[in-house]
Amino acid sequence: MQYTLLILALPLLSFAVLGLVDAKWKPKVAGTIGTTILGIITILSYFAAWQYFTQYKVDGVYQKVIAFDYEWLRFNDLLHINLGILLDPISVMMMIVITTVSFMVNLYSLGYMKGEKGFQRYYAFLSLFAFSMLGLVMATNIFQMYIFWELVGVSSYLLIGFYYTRPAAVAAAKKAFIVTRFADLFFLIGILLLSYFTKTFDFGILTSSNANVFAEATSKTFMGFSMLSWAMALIFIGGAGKSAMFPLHIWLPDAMEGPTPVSALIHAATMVVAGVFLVARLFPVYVVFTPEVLHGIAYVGAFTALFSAIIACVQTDIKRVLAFSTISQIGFMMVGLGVSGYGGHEGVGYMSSMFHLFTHAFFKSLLFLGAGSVIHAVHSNEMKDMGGLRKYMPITNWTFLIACLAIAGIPPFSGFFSKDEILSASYSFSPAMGGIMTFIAGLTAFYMFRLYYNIFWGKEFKPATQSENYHGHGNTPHESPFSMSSALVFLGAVTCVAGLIPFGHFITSDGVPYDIHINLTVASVSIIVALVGIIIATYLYRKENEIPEKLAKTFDGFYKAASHRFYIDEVYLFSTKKIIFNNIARPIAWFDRHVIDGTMNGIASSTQWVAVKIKGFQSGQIQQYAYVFLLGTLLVAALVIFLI
Amino acid sequence: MGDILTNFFTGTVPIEAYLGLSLIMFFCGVYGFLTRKNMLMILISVELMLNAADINFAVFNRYLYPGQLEGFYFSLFTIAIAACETAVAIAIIINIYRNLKSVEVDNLNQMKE
Amino acid sequence: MDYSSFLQMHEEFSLLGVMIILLLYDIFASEKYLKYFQPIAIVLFLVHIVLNCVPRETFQVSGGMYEYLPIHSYIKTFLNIGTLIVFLQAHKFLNEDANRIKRGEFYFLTLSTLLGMYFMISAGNFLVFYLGLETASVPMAALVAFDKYNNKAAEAGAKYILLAVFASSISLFGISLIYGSTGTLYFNDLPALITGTPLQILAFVFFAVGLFFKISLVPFHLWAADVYEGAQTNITSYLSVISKGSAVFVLFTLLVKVFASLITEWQPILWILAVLSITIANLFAIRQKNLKRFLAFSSISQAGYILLAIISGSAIGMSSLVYYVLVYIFSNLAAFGVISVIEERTGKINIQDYDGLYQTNPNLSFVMMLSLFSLAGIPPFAGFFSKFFVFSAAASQGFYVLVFIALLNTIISLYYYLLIIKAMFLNKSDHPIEPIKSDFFARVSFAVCTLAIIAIGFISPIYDQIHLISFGM
Amino acid sequence: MNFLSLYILILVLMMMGLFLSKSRKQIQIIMITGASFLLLLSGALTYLYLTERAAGNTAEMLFRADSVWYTPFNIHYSVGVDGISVAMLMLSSIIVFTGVLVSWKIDPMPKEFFLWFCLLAIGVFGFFISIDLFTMFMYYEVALIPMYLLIGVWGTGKKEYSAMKLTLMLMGGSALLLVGILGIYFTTGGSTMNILELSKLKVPLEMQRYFFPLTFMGFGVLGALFPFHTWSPDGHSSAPTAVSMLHAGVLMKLGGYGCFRVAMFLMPEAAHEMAWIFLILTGISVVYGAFGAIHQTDLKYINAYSSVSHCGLVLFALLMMNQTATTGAILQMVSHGLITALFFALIGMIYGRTHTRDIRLMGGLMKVIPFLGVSYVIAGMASLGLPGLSGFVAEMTVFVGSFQYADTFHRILTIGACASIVITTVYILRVVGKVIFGPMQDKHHETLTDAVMYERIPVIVLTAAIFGIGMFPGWISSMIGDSVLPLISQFIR
Repeated sequence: MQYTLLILALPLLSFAVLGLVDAKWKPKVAGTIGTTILGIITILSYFAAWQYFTQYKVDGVYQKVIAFDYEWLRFNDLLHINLGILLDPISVMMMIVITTVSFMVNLYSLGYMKGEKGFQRYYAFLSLFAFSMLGLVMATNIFQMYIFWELVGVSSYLLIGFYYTRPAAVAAAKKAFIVTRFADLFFLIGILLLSYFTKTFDFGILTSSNANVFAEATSKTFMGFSMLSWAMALIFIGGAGKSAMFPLHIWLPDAMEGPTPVSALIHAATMVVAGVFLVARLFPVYVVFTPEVLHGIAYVGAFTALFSAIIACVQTDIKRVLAFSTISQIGFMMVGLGVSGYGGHEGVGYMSSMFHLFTHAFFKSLLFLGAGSVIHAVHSNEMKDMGGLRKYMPITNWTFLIACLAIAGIPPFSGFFSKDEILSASYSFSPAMGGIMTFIAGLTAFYMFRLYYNIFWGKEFKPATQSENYHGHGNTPHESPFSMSSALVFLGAVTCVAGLIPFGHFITSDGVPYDIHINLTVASVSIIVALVGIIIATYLYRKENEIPEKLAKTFDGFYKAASHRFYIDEVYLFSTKKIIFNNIARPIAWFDRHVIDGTMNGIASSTQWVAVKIKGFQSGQIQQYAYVFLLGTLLVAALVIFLI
Repeated sequence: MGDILTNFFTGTVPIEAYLGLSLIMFFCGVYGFLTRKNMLMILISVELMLNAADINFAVFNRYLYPGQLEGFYFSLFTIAIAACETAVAIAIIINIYRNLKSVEVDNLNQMKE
Repeated sequence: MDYSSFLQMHEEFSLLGVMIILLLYDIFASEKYLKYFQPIAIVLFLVHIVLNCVPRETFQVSGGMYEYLPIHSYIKTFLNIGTLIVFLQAHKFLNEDANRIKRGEFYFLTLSTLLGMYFMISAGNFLVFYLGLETASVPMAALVAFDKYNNKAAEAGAKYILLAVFASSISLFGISLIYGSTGTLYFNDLPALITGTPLQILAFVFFAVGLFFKISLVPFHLWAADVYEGAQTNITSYLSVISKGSAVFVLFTLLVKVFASLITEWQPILWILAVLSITIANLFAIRQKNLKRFLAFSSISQAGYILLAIISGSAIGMSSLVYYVLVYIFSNLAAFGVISVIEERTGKINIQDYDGLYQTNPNLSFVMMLSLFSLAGIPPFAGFFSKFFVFSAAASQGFYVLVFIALLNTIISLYYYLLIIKAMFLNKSDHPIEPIKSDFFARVSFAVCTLAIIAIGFISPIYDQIHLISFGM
Repeated sequence: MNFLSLYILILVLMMMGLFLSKSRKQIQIIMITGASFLLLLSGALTYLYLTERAAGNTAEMLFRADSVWYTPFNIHYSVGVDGISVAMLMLSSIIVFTGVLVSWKIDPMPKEFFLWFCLLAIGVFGFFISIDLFTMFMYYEVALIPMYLLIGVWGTGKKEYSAMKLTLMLMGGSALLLVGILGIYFTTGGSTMNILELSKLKVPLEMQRYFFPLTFMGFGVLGALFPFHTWSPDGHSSAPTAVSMLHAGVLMKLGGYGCFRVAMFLMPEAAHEMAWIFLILTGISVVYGAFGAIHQTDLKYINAYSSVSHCGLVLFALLMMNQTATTGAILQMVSHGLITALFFALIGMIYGRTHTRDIRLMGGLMKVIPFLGVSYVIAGMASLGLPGLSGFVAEMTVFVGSFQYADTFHRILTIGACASIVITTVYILRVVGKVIFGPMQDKHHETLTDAVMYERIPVIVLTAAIFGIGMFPGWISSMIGDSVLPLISQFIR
């Protein structure tokens, strides 16, 4: 399946071409090239997926296929970075997700970004992102993954900072990059640690569940945990950074400063789930050798999911609501992985997590694109500038509603199926976990519908209050152009049907197909909870009324804390600005200038000082000269006679 | 005490006496060089030092190495050289006198540090 | 006694011949021919150099009073070359109206000091050595006070003669004690008789300070700066280069030939003096405003570096010393040449007068820069090689700490050399020295020096030859 | 005549040509021709080297030439290259070439500038082709002195102070170094100055204990070893662009190269014994330099501190003393050389337009000078170790190599060094965010013009090299790695 190399090469080519020609080509040409290439690789990846799932099943198990392999950099006899293409169920699944969503976003952006300065650059970056993300999921070894991991980080940086003249965008881009890079540091150390003990980067060896490979790593312990646990925990921190797990989630809400399609692509559907993908990729290691880390992942995921769901309930910026919702949903995926066992029914968590990743990618990008469409129409991100838009933008309204229903977990939309599996896996892990997750699912339904009503229902739209964020030309909102709405419609369609895919036939923890059985108890509970959430939201927000404000007043402290995102950003700001910048960097700069440099200057000036002090020797008096002369003679004589 | 007196008048003078003399002369010269303010006096002090060395040569030759003449010759040459030095020195001192109207050594401190 | 052996003293006789011819020419030539005096003097001297530059077999004259070694040819030739350069640079100075009448004296005095140095170098007996020493220093005093209407020159002359006599009398006293304790003054006989009794050590120290004075090592250096400042620049350069060069060579030969058995005594002495000289001279040099004083202190510290070669007491030390002297001659004379040219024309001698010199006089600045870099020991200039060899000589005997201290001092020395370079190249001045056209002779000297500074280091045969011969020392 | 000597010959010819040249045009022609020849020569050398190796020549050094220079001290003019030197020569010629273009319109006194520039280049090239201790040291010092005038005359800011400080501190380094070199020479019996032969002899261990630190620190000063790095921020910020490039790009590498080739190679036992001290110092360098850079506001200062950090990483990796780390160190030298040269070139060009280097006074330059802006972002990304650019390859090799020790000491240091990449990210993004992105700070900047042709070429060349190594690191990594092996075996024996 060497042709899969094209899937990687084409976007890179597109990036190189578009990046180099930059403004020399017309925006339309650049956009067309970018979109076309994405279209081609989408088709290619569908074809590859079809070929893979039909041809590479041996003895009922999906094989890992190395479609391409090239030794890129050799460190020593054992360790070398290869660049290659690994095809296995999850990478093929990711490939489909990435290419599809990318293609949709490219298409959508043709309309959304029309007239923006730097349109060509935007498409170049989108291609770069597609390249890096595909490289990430197809990585044959953990170091290749790290390479593309960094590359997606930088594409994210470039895209968030696309409006580079806006300080907020630049700051957000910087924050995103630094936070994820901070996490990547742990990832890197984890890789180093892992590779030191296992002498390999290769996923094929790492995920073979071969105890010999990890013998050394498991036998050595540090602070009560085996080295392997440390390595895997560190690697997870890397994943947590990218996937915005608490407490490394702070960059994601800010990342919404980027163009909305970018948020849809990178910060909802693809890049942010890289952490989930990473854990899934190394799942055999986690589940067999370091279950304690895996449980930790589950707890982190659950907490993050709860935490961000609460915050999402009170945010007023629609993209931030979606961002926190994303964090929360990724928490779900992490929980799915964390509670999973290995193989068969035990491994349902793994399967459901992947399934949720899959469905979430579509409905969340749909939500973002819908939100983008709204923003495009009203030129504002704030809920207070919206309301009653259903009349003006019917397509957006309907697709948004579908997505909301999907994320709330209402059958038959896709979200229901995947979320339900996660819930049942959680229940089988521990009832408490299941309960919490069900509660969060209810919260999800509530805040999504709060969002939905605030945008499309509620108070009537008044164009006067718009803020001139992007363009400054705004009349009555109107439905988006065809390129945008077609993407919405397509994604909406996918959202409707994706849940019906027999996912377990393709992706399971051990590669053996498995039939999904919907646990009716869990399903009915979750549906009821979701409906309750929706009903409360309907009650509160469908029409403009006083209740939400009253509620906010009643829980004043909590409300404030939640709307300030529980002050996590402030904590970070404090620790970076106050502690690191003021108490480390500034003292070091001072130390360097005054102590070290001062020492060097001090040596020089003390030399000068001595030079001034001894000038009296040269008095100009012959007799004093003779005196010194004589003294010198006698001293020298005394020295050699008596001392030596 | 008696012996010394007797020797002093009748016997040979011991070498120590000559060496003592030359040492005293030498350090008188040094002392003079370091303390006198008149340049001519300084010059004379230097002559004392040179002559102290001359005495040494002569005495060593006479007392320790009587078969040789090296020391004596050395003294002779030294005397000649001392004369040359004095001549040049006095010429320069005269020059200084011409310029400064003084031969006080303290005035020679235009250049220092 | 075979008087024909005296005739083997080619160098001395040839120099004496040059002196006498010049003297007679100066006295008897008519005004018409006198204007050719300087060219003739230079040509004659050049002939003298060429005739005497080839080393011969070792020989002794007068029962060992005078002893010739092949290396002497080299050191004498190097001193000759230095003197020639001084003559070339002094051309303008001697053609001034006030000095024209005295130029015969200048040559005669200079050459007699050179003759004294010859005898010092080739001496085989303390008597000859002492005579040479005095012949080298007494006319020097006259030279220092050459300009008789100049207060400073007179003061410098007085300082020089008085202190020189003071030093030489101490030295003489030392020689007398050596004679007293050994009974001989022949260098060849002395090593067997010097056994290291306290008296001999004392005698040695007394004797050696006379040479230390000439080399101007700290603390016997105090005269140097004043005398250098007071004397006319060309004479200063002669004093600082030729006189010093001969003295270090002689110190070395005496130490290894005569006082070899006192090596445990003189090595620590030299160690201390080297450290003192380099460090203190450097510290003084930092604050000097007057370039001549500045170079005085710089040359004191250079003398300290030369001690590193002497302290090794080995053949490597000897060859690196001679090589160092050779390089030092060119480097220092180039610097003094520039200073003298500028002083002759403008009377400016302070470092800040040199601000912006490069803008007006690029060539002079260039020569000055080369010489300063060479003095600082910066490659690819000759000074780097000579310094390296000197350090090697010391290191070969295990004096790593000394080498280290000396090297640390090169930082200070680089600092003050850079101060001048900074003045010339970096600083801006409202009244820079106007463009100067130097005379032909000076330019020849600059060309020679520049060429030598650049090329000597790369032409390894020069060092190899010196090394070959110094093994026969 | 060995063709390695062509490096020196070309430069000497260039200097002669400059002496004779009359107009700026002639100077430019001489310089660009000569620099192109150097570049071609390096390309040819790399090709010949690789073919020679591929043909199975396993000699430690290729293209050897050896002629006696000073017999008494066994000083030879001895040249030869292995993969490490080839990489460094390639780097040097790229930077010399770009440096010439960057100073295309240097003012005043272009002739003198380029004369000194050539002398500096002679020092650099000579150092890398030499395998004789003496000539190495000589070239090392040759490279130091032109700096004074180059910074002093053509620099900016407090140039005189910086130039003096830089020169004196580096001279101090070479003072330490010379003692070390003499020590090595004489304690091995004073029979050879050739490092290959010296490596077969043995410096007695008790002497190594003195001379190793001296030699290492001597070279370390030039390699910006903490706490001897303070010349770097001042020096680099005051120097004219091309000189900053050459200095940070190549000259600082002389330090690392020397530490490895001389100090560690010839005195492996002491290196083993004392590595921990210097590991701590270099570890401090890495983190400290990065933190130092965070607080700066002058573009060149930021880059200078960043150089301290990155060059610290070079020494750090060398001291890890295994093949991977050492290969990484050499790669890091090459990579940092290219990146920092690009940085300085860009800073120079930006400064030439905005007349300020204070990041607080600039902003949104991407809008008016997109070419420079994009290039700056690329340089920044390379510096913070983005995959696909050379910095990543080098840093990862270093980290993987450094991690091959099981003990806590090495591991903690390595993790600390890894942490520097985060700090690097912070200061790089801070600058990029403030200067290149963001709103316009100064109205006057709105009329700036983007880079012209002679400015674009060096940027493109450097960027291409950075990308080249970053994307296809295999050949250079294996070229270096193979050459490192015989040197490393010295430590293992």
